[in-house]
Amino acid sequence: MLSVIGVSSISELFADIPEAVRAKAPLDLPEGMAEATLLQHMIALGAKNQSADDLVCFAGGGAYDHLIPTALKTIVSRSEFYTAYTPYQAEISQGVLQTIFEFQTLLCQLTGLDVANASVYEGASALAEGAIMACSHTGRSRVLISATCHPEYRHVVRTYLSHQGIAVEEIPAQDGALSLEALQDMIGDDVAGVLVQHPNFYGHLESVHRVSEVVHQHGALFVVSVDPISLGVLEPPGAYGADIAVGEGQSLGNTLSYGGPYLGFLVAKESLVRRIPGRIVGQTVDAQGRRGFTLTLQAREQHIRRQRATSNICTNQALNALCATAYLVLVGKEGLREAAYLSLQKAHYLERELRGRAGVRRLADRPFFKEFAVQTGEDPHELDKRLLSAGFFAGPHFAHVGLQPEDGLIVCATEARTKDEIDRFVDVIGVHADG
Amino acid sequence: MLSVIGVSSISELFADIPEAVRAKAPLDLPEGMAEATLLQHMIALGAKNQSADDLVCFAGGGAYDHLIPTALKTIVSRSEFYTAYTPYQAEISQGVLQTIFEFQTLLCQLTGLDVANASVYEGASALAEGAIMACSHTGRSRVLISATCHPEYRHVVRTYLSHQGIAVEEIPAQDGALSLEALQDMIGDDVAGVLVQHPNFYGHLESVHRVSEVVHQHGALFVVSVDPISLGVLEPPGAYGADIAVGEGQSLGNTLSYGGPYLGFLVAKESLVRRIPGRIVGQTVDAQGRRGFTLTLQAREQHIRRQRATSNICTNQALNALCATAYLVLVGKEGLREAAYLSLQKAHYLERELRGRAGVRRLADRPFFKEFAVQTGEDPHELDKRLLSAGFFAGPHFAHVGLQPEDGLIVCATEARTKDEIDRFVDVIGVHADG
Amino acid sequence: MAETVPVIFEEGSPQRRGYRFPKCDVPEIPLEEAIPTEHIRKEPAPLPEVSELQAVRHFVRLSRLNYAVDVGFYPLGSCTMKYNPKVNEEAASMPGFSRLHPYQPFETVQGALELMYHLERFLCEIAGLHRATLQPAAGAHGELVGLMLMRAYHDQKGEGSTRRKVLIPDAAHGTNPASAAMCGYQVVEIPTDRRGGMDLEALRKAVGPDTAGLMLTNPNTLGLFDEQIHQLAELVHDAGGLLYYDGANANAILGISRPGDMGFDIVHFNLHKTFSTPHGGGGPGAGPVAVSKELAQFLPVPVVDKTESGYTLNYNLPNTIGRVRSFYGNFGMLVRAYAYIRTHGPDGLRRVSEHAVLHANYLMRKLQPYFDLPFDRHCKHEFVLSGRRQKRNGVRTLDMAKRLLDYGIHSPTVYFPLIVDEAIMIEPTETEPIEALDEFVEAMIAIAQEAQEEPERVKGAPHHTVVGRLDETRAARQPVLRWRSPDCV
Amino acid sequence: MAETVPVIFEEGSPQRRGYRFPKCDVPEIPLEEAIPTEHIRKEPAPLPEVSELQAVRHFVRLSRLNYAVDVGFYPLGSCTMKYNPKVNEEAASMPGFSRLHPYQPFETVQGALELMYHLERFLCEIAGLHRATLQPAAGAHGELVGLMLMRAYHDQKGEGSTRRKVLIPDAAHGTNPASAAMCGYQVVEIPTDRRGGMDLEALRKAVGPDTAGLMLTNPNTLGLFDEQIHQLAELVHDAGGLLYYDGANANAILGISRPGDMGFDIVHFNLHKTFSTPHGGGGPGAGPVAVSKELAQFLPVPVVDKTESGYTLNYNLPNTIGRVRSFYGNFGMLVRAYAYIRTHGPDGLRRVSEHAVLHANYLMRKLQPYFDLPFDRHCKHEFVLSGRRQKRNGVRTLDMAKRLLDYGIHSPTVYFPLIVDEAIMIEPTETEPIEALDEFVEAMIAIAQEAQEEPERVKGAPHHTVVGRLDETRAARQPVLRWRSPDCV
Ligand SMILES: Cc1ncc(COP(=O)(O)O)c(C=O)c1O
Ligand SMILES: Cc1ncc(COP(=O)(O)O)c(C=O)c1O
Repeated sequence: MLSVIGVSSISELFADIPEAVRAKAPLDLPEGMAEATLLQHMIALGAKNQSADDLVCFAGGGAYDHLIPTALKTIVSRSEFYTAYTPYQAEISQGVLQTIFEFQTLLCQLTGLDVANASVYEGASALAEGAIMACSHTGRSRVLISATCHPEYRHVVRTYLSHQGIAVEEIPAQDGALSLEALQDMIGDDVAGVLVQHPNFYGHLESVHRVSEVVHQHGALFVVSVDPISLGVLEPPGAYGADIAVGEGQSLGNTLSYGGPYLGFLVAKESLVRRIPGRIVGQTVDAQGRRGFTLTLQAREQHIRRQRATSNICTNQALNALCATAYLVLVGKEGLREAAYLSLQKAHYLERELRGRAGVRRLADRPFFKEFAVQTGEDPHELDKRLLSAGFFAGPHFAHVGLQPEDGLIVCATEARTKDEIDRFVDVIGVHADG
Repeated sequence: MLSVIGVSSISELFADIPEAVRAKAPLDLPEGMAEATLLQHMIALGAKNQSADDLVCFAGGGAYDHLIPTALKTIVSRSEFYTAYTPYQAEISQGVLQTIFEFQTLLCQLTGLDVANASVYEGASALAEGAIMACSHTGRSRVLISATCHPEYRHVVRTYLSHQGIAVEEIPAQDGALSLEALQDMIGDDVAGVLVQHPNFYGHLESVHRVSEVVHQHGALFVVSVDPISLGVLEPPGAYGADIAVGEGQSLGNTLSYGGPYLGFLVAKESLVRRIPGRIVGQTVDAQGRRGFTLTLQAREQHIRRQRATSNICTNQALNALCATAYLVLVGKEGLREAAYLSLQKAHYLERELRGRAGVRRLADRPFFKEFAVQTGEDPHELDKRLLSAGFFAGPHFAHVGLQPEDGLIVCATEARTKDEIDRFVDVIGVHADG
Repeated sequence: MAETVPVIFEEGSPQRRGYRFPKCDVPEIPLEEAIPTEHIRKEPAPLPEVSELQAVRHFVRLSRLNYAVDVGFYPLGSCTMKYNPKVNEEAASMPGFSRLHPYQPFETVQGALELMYHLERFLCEIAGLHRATLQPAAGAHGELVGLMLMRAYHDQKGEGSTRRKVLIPDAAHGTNPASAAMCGYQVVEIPTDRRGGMDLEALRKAVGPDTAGLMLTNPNTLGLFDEQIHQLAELVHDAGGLLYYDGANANAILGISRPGDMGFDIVHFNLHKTFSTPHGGGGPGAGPVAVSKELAQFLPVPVVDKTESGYTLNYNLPNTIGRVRSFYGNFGMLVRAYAYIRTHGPDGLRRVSEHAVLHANYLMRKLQPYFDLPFDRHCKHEFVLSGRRQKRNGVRTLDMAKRLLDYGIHSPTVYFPLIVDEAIMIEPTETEPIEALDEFVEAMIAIAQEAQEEPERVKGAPHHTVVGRLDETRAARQPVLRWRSPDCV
Repeated sequence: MAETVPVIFEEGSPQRRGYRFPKCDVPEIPLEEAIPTEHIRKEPAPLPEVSELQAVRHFVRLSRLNYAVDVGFYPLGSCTMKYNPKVNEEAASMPGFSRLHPYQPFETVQGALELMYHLERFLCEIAGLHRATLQPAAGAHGELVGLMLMRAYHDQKGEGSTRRKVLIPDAAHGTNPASAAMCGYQVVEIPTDRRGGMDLEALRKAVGPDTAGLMLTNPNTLGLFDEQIHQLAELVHDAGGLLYYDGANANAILGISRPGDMGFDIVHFNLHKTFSTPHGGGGPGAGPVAVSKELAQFLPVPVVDKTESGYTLNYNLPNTIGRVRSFYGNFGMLVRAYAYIRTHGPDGLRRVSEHAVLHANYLMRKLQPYFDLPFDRHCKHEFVLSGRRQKRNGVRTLDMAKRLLDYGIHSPTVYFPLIVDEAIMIEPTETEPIEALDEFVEAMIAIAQEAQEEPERVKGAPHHTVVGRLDETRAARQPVLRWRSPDCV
């Protein structure tokens, strides 16, 4: 190759890099490893963790241990999905494009809304993007967010929006749910959008129908963050008038993977389509009239619109969206309902079994879906130790996510938990440390 | 569908099964399980085993813990390879057909012989098939097999051949290798073939060059069973005049899997091609002259020739052969040499470290490749217990495979063993139980 | 996008490699010190030299030239190309199963032995028999074992040298006579009667003191249940022979009829057919053999036993036929079949057969107007059409099979069984949705029509595959069975 | 064999399912008891109803319509479509990594935190900077974080409200200005000079007390190393601004030149480009951001710290910009990148860049005779041709891109950077064998020739793909963004 290029060594190709900025020494990194040595190393590192295979997971808070059909792996690990780039060349990317089109459709079916994008990074930034959409659509720059939203989501929304000069105000909670009175007090015709999580961070259902009315009375948009599994039994956002539904899609066939990669989804009413961030796939035809799929409405996007794009997002979470697509296709209509129904039953059984136990009491007595907040009366570290030694963990601790009370804890049971696991868990968490 | 068929229930379709032979009751089997429950069950069952991940494997005897490149899984798990049937329809089976053609070529390259089949069941039946070929080719019905062959292989050869009226006689061993004198005494012009394993069951090299001379002086065929990894450093059978090389292909990228599925391979001189059992793929062209591959020389096979076929084999071990193909392609020319070289070095280091240790002594002081036989002076069960509690196993014990002495044991070290593992193993096995 | 792929030996260049081994961490000795020079390889094997990317890309591209159950409908009669549930793969690949060495101490493989023990019990229950060996690697291997057991039985009775004949229907699969021959038996072919069953009269004539046994599939290779099974069994048993059941067609009878109850003494199952283990492009399979109480003593060693101190491998069967393979069977396939049976349970297994039979009858009736149907009865899990009618236009079954590939569907089994002229043997399996069945019907009808209207189009098929119809004659006459470097040719 | 596949909603039928959940093993309560009726879904979501076979077959068939690195050469400039080593997948899928809940107690995730801690160190070393956040989910996300850090820095200095402008080259990727806008900045475009570097004079004019910073890729999007980097940095720094390094092109400089040494204060890496994590058809990625010591105080929370009692997540950064996502990053991608760095080591990484650059220059020189090369200098890991010459025959770059698909090769990036007319941006990466490069060269030359001799053939391309060139205008004008049941339309 060198002779074709007309140089005598590779280093000549770097001759234009000024001496001053050239690396003086090799990088100070550990020496390379053969594959087998690397695997040994990774196994050793992995063994320093205790996974949800080693411990029984009663944690929630935005990442859930739902069952994943095995066939999903066969689907997702197809090299053609796994090692493809963004489908810029539609004619040799119909596989990825059609799966995204199916993803968009499935999300519309789930949420009862009209148009979905191909995914954003994760649930929290999805909520921020939703808020930004509300602002650009209404031309207003004040956003209300319920204090019952996941604290990390609230934090992300604040971070994103403050840089755009959008004021974010929190609607206080009352008894573990958004205070409707406060909402009514705070809302005005300068509010672009109201952001609510349903079920909320504490697991509780919110009065979404009422919120929707209030919000729309003021010409604002109602942005709701939902758990997609919950939509197996809960009313879809479209049914209570939400304008934008966003959420974390991890539950749909994605591994826990210590918090990522997951996927944010974003579904909106038709009228908002040109405000949507990120990629969207549309159906079209070729010259012979054959159906095909392609990236579309790209005038919204950064590579066309640059600083005037709806968002800066480029690479998204396509493979995670494929997991979600494969999950929804595999479990299907009846299966999604079951996943939701079973999770609800398990969580409610857990809650019933905990009633009257000394160790814990619920934070508020409200309808919930698959998780709920409790007060443990115990130091979080001490509690963790007790749980771990019995083979369990739960969470998040309120302390971990900056909430009060200090001894607050989320406990969650999905359809993956068995009665036996729940019973044993109750016997550990349900007693006082000193009892 | 029932109406198309013109019946009113599925059971009508079974009406022709006489009452007397119809099942009276449901099968007495455990009730069906949902996927997640099954997985829990399988995990629990698997946890009753301690695998070569949990224990360090120093066992050999025909199944070896060699390294497997990770990329192999990506290749082999392609649905199109995994869930295809035998490539009867060549035009939509070029993937499988070409990989078999490549497998055949790789085996020829490894062994220095001319023509290979697409695999047989495993190493022992491959040896039996080789012996049958020798008989049909020579028209003779007496076969000599070295007593240094794997005892299970000898047993299989006896079982197969006795049903065909072929006499199988064992050439006795001397000091852990075939006795050339005995061979010379036993051989005659009625001998169809001589079967030798090289390296033999005890890990030792055999005098294959001399055997080859003797065998051919009598117009018999020399059938050698080889460890394919050993061919990274050892002379190929073609170079010392073997007529047929067979062997167990597990080492080439196949998991240990408690003894199967593995693959037998069989490679022969050109002149024997029409005696070869099982499937063979050949290259040909279509009407436009494009190269393509197809099953060929089928007149040898059962579905054409029925009772006059070269063998009854139909389904073989195609996917395992694909593993072997992918393995050889991935490690390549230099890699195979390294696998052999490293195995040899590790095994010889182990042997050196064991020298003069109280616990074990070698059965014979002969050149060996990656395993060797020792006498432990200890009850096999007791020894196993000691090894296990230190996290090791070795084997087979001679007792397990019906050999003498009772305290004989095969120990093996492949390139997958580290110095640290070997040192620790030596410290356990190298001392007397009571020392 | 699917194009032919160079043979791997045409790719790569010196020094390239797809895998790097760890460096040697023990003190090295010169090779010559360990190995006498005459034994040292002079030239390395000329294996490919490609990178991991090249290796992966090579095989991925090749795979894309291949059809498979995961790609489409696979109505290959007699092969039971059902869907292979992915959970079985997950189970088999658990290190607790896939990383067991066959010579580990028994106490470290109790889970594996327990699984084998129970699988044997399950298969015996399904077969209606007493004990089983899990060792055979495929159906034909099972046949060989079964016939050896038959011979051992007669040997024990002192009749081994007189009972030299095995009776086999003319419609039988080729492995049946081939296995009989490998076991040293003479094959006597029994014709099929007009209802598609065994010709009872012919059997009566054939059976006698030289009869070792009868090999039968039921439903047979025409997909028909032989209703006279009891009479057949009686005839053979009365003559002192045994009945062997080729279980390739067991997908029709799970929980519905047990071979043992039909009178069979020896049964093999193809786990890679009935019990959904994937076919892997030609294998691996597994062909466990179940037998009656009387025959259990002859089973190959070892068998899995349950003892006080746990599960163990028992080598102590004095009357064993011996060994037919190393180790204990295609264990990985046993894990998958076990998982399959546990998933389905008794009801699920029965449903498997019911739907397999339903689907076959549906297809048969849909296609009956367009093709000759030699035996017009309810079929079981498969049925056989004849291409006779199309042959009149010069279109042979092979042509139609190839044409079907253009429709994106794998062809049925053709020219088997041999007793049906231009046979087309169709087995849809229970796992196919009706959409796939209907698509197949449409394609077959279209082809029947083409055979009439554009016979040349069918005869020149396939037209849309990566290569056209291959010259099989040339492949056999001028065999090229390995790649050779152009320098060497 | 590759044919279009029905949309999944066009398959299936009522009651079918591809997965069975375990039965409920706890006492059940009526739904209405748990959930107020107004919250209960009235109609189930009309999701597909297909079997596992149908689901698998659907996606397998779809996958066969798709190109990928594992299928062929992917010279997509700016995207670094290198091979993704399979061992990284193996590592990431170990339960010890893939089955960790983000809220597990720290003592149960020490391995994960250790990995993150070291990966941060490695990336800082490669960047020549001090600390890093691993949280951003992609390059653009990293840019946003980086710009927020920039703003926090100026805010702290009390200049936040005056420094409102971010300078960005006209050749920059679209995410750069979009990220600046999302961070509330005004974008000032700086032109490119005739050597393909930043126009120093223009920069001098643009820079000032309102400058927050400069965003740059180096090598830039023309694949050229900006030799004036020191002067550029000085100019910006002297004016009180910061330098942001868009690491999308870091594949050219590993171990060769460190952004920190070039004068950059903030750097993002695209782990899905430079560090080989697979692209998954559009993501996930990961865009860690490394910063100078001075900026570390502003990093998003949490950061991974090493303490006496082990690794921990530190939320206590008083000056943090806040949070930009939930949890801690695209951890699975971090595992893969970590494995990649450990596999390669310092020498291996340097070799990566050397060969990436070698390959690009080889292609550039091979293609130079046939296409316009706007900047004729040694390129780095990629280079940009112009289709100007072919445009004269009415053949546009888009046409040639589509025609390349007929040759079985993915097209380069086209029409980017915007400053090159009919741009063709080619990045071969270091993992491609020379055979692939040569095949690409041949195809490109053939197309250049076709453009001259049979322009219509090129303009009508692609001809051999499963669908022809798609009507993008129609897609945008009459958007169909979801499937609808025919009954509803
Ligand atoms: C009826 C019948 N018998 C026996 C066999 C042989 O089984 P195997 O291929 O597993 O050896 C087959 C396989 O196709 C068959 O269809
Ligand atoms: C130069 C450049 N900058 C930024 C980006 C954005 O990175 P990402 O897609 O990871 O968000 C890209 C991606 O293509 C790029 O090429």
